[in-house]
Amino acid sequence: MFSFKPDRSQYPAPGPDGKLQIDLETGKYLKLWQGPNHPGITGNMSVELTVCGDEVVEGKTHVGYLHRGFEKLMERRTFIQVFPIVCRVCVPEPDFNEYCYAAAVEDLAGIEAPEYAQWMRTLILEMGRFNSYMMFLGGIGGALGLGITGQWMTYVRDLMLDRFEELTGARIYHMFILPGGVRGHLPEGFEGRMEEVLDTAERYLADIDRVMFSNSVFKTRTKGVGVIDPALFEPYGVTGPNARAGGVAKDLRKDSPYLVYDQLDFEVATATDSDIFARATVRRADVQTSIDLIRQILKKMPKTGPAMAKIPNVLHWKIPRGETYIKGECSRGEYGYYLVTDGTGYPRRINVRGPSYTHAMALLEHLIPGTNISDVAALMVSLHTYPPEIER
Amino acid sequence: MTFEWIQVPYALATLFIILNYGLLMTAVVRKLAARVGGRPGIPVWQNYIDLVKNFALRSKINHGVMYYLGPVFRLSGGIGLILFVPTIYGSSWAQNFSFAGDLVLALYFIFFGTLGMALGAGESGHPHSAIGVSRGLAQVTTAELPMALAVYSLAIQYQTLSITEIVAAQQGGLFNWTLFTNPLAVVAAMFAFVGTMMRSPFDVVLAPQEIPIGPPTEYHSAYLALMQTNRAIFPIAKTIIYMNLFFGGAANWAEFAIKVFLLYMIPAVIGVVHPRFRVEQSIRFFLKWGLPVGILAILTV
Amino acid sequence: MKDVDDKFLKNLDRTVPLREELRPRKVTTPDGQEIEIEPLKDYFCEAAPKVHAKSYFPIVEDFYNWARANSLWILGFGTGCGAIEMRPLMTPRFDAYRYGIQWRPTPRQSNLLMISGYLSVKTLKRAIRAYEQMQGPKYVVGLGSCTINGGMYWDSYNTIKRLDQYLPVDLYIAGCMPRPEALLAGFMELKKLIKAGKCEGANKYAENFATYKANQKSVIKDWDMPDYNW
Amino acid sequence: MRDIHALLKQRHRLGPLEPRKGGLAFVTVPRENLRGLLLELRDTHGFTHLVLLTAVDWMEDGLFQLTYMLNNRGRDLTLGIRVMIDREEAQGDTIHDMWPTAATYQRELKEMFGIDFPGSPRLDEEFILEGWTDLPPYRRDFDSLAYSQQTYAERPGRVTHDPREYMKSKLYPDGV
Repeated sequence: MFSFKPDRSQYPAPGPDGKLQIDLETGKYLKLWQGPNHPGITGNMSVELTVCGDEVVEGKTHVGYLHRGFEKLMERRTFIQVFPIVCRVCVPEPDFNEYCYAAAVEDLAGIEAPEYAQWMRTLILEMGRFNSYMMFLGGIGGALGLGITGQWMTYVRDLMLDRFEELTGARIYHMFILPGGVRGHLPEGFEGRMEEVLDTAERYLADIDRVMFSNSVFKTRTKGVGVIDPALFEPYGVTGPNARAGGVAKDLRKDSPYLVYDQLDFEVATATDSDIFARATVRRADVQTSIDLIRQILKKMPKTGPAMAKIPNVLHWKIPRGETYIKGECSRGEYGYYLVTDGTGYPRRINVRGPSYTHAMALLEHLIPGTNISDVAALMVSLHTYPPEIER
Repeated sequence: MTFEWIQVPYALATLFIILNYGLLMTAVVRKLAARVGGRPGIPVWQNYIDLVKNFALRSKINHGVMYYLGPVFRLSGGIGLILFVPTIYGSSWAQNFSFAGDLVLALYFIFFGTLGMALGAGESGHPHSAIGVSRGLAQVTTAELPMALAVYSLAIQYQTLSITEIVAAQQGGLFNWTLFTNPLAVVAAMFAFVGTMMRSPFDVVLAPQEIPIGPPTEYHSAYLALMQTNRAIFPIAKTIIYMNLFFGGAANWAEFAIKVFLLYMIPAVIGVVHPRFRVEQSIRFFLKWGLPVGILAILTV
Repeated sequence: MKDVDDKFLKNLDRTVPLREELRPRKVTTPDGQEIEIEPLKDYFCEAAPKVHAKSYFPIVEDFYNWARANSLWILGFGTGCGAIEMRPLMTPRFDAYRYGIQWRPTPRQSNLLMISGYLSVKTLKRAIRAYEQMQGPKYVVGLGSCTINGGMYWDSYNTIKRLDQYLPVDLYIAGCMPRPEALLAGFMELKKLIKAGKCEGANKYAENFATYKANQKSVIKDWDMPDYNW
Repeated sequence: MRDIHALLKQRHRLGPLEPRKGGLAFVTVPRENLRGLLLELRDTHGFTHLVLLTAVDWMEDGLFQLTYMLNNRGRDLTLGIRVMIDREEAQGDTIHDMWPTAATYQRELKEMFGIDFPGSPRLDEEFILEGWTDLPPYRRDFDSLAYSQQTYAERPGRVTHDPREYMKSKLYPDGV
């Protein structure tokens, strides 16, 4: 009925080097900085937008506001001293760093973590994944002005953090998975209390279904917006839920089972549209998978057993020369640690492969041109990026 | 219309009551949103403290004359609206300065604040302000369209442009309200009401996630305090107009408080559970739903 | 503490040139006029902050301080990992709104800058800018051990070690990272300080402006601020 | 993995295959053959996913090792391709035309290691650091602690212990 198609003939033409010819002094374009201090940005990063009217013609991601030089600091620490700082690489889901680092060290040092530790690690990772998805579901509502989902989801996340606290003694940085195993056993009555949390979570998620996913305004805002062409998945290194939303059932938990995922029973959720709505629904389904997995793990895991394998004296721990790459499916995609040792007591090089690295940089810059300013925040949240793992 | 000096303190008293009522209502609405989220929320007197705090800030930065006048225009829009609208029907002192054609003036004042804000925010020079203002003007223009049509419809129905006379015509029972005598006009006007109360799904003007709170981005200290005062007065004043035109007005302060509260809660409740529209989506929404209903209301009178 | 390690000497020769778009130049306006612009002068205020006196009557100042303490508007700028514990503060479990603490998206309207964790040099520049945009009296709270003495990033080449060298800090909350309960306790402590009239950070900053600027410039080498970067 | 290695070994002058557990293997290739190898792996053998691109500084040997990690989802194979380049004239070949996302990695390598990738887009723009004037920080000869001590003011009172000595004194206070 009313069609508001933007007039694209006014757009800047790409020059010979493929870059857009934008002359700010013509007054036709406006530079907008979103971030780092901006409520619509996921964490501490910024997007430099060039807008023409309400349409964005160019977007550049700027990161580095959280750079601490982790990969350098790790080279200066012994293998056990690295362990407390790895979790700081990614704040909202720190456990994956601990697991990847521990598994990489175990791989190179030839240590096998005991079975109980394997189950425990899977439990911790699923709990962390649940927390991360809670942040996402709150964030995507918040980015579109539906603050209530953020309130509910953060509350549920707090409940899960209580269970983390009970298990590990810390709310955010758990430092529970260390090379050789895990730090402890399940406390008495943990299963019952976890079941209460999961029940509450399911109740709140049903509310989210009603308020967010069946809300017509939410659908209007998200359907058909920010579509990633599935042909771009490989060139841009898209993994995890972002790829699953485009119909590609990529999930390392199924494709390349690690820990005890081959003994667990779960389905990989996919969607077809590859837009913001599809990415949100895939994550909503994944939360359910996570809840089911936590229940299964608590039922199937051995009740007792050693939590730690025997590791050498950490003060004299030298690992022979070698290199390895350990990967896993975190809530955002493929998370991996590339560890190189040179036979001394210090790692030669550790490289963290965070999924946000490709999602927030090359992919986001590719997706932003042509969107509305209003959609930039939702688009960024829907890619589920955490800046600390980009710059480390 | 005769003018008597006693009207001045009377009008100021009305203004004072409405200011306090508005400050409390704003807090109540925020408490409502907090309760839906499961929080206790701010104390109800928080707005007063915020006002005092903002007036008490020591430093202020001025970006120019219009920057200074922006909040002043905005506030005069709110106060002007109150002064020319009869608040309590039949009361000798809460009539304010209402006169035969006050409906037209009221419609003008509804728009006046937005225009003043546009000038002020433009002078502040912040790109987010400029974007917010252009969004705001575009959306308010289309959102007020159904309201204007509904007012025409009422003018035809009651053969007057005086709010007092429209209220008088609605007295004598529930079914004399415009709500029942001209329901289409009420529906059209309610579109405008929800659309201009700055709550979701039509709060793209402020949209913190896109353009950090839009037009007032650069406003601070006493300037912001002026705008906060207006944020308390203006929605109540607007609600009074709607109450007078469509819901039978109020014969005493208790009836006023209840009716305004209920009307005020409509956009608040809708806002809690909805995300926001993009600006062109909300424009489309008003043109698609509000405009035809408004035209129908005129045709069926 | 170890002595300074002088086997490695940092490079002092190179300086960062001013970015091209910030150099003075001639431009043609859309209507064909040719004007000279000097972005750093035109876009930024060069005036140093002023010391603002307290109210003349102590009772008025006490009343104002009471209002300031009960209406703390926090700038929602998550500078480090501590930002993740700010969100539970706004939500049901630890609702900080009931103490009059609110989040504002723009620095102009906020009074409290939370430095939530370590500050890399790049963020420090933005934090300083945000702080200078805020209106006095304004307060700074440093969160976590990394703002106090570097914490676990004591040997990092990109994070500062002492926040109070660069901004006037009113309160530190220790921990890595501080729990929400600790944050709430910190806010209560800050309120007490404000009510007692001890939080004069803005005036302190204005009085020692030269020192603060020298400290900031010794760390931030790329000292041109992009416009509207906050 | 062995079949692919055997197939490509002669043509691309591959080094010996170093398998690790779980479908992961590493192989060394001369710089001239890198592009052809990557293209063939991507187009013919299903290694379509560029997992990461990073560098390792072997300062003692005067070499940088560039690691291109490729993944074949269908067969669950991960191949790490090592390219040794000279540390003095550090220069690699850009692969941003094969994987656009590689441009980001190359920007990071340029900034953090000082490895040049001629032709890569926005290579000289600042990526993570801002106004950095010193050596590229990830090089081994850049001393992070010394730089930090010389640049940032420290709060007095911080004590650093050698972990070995400290533990000994805690565990055996009598000096046994």
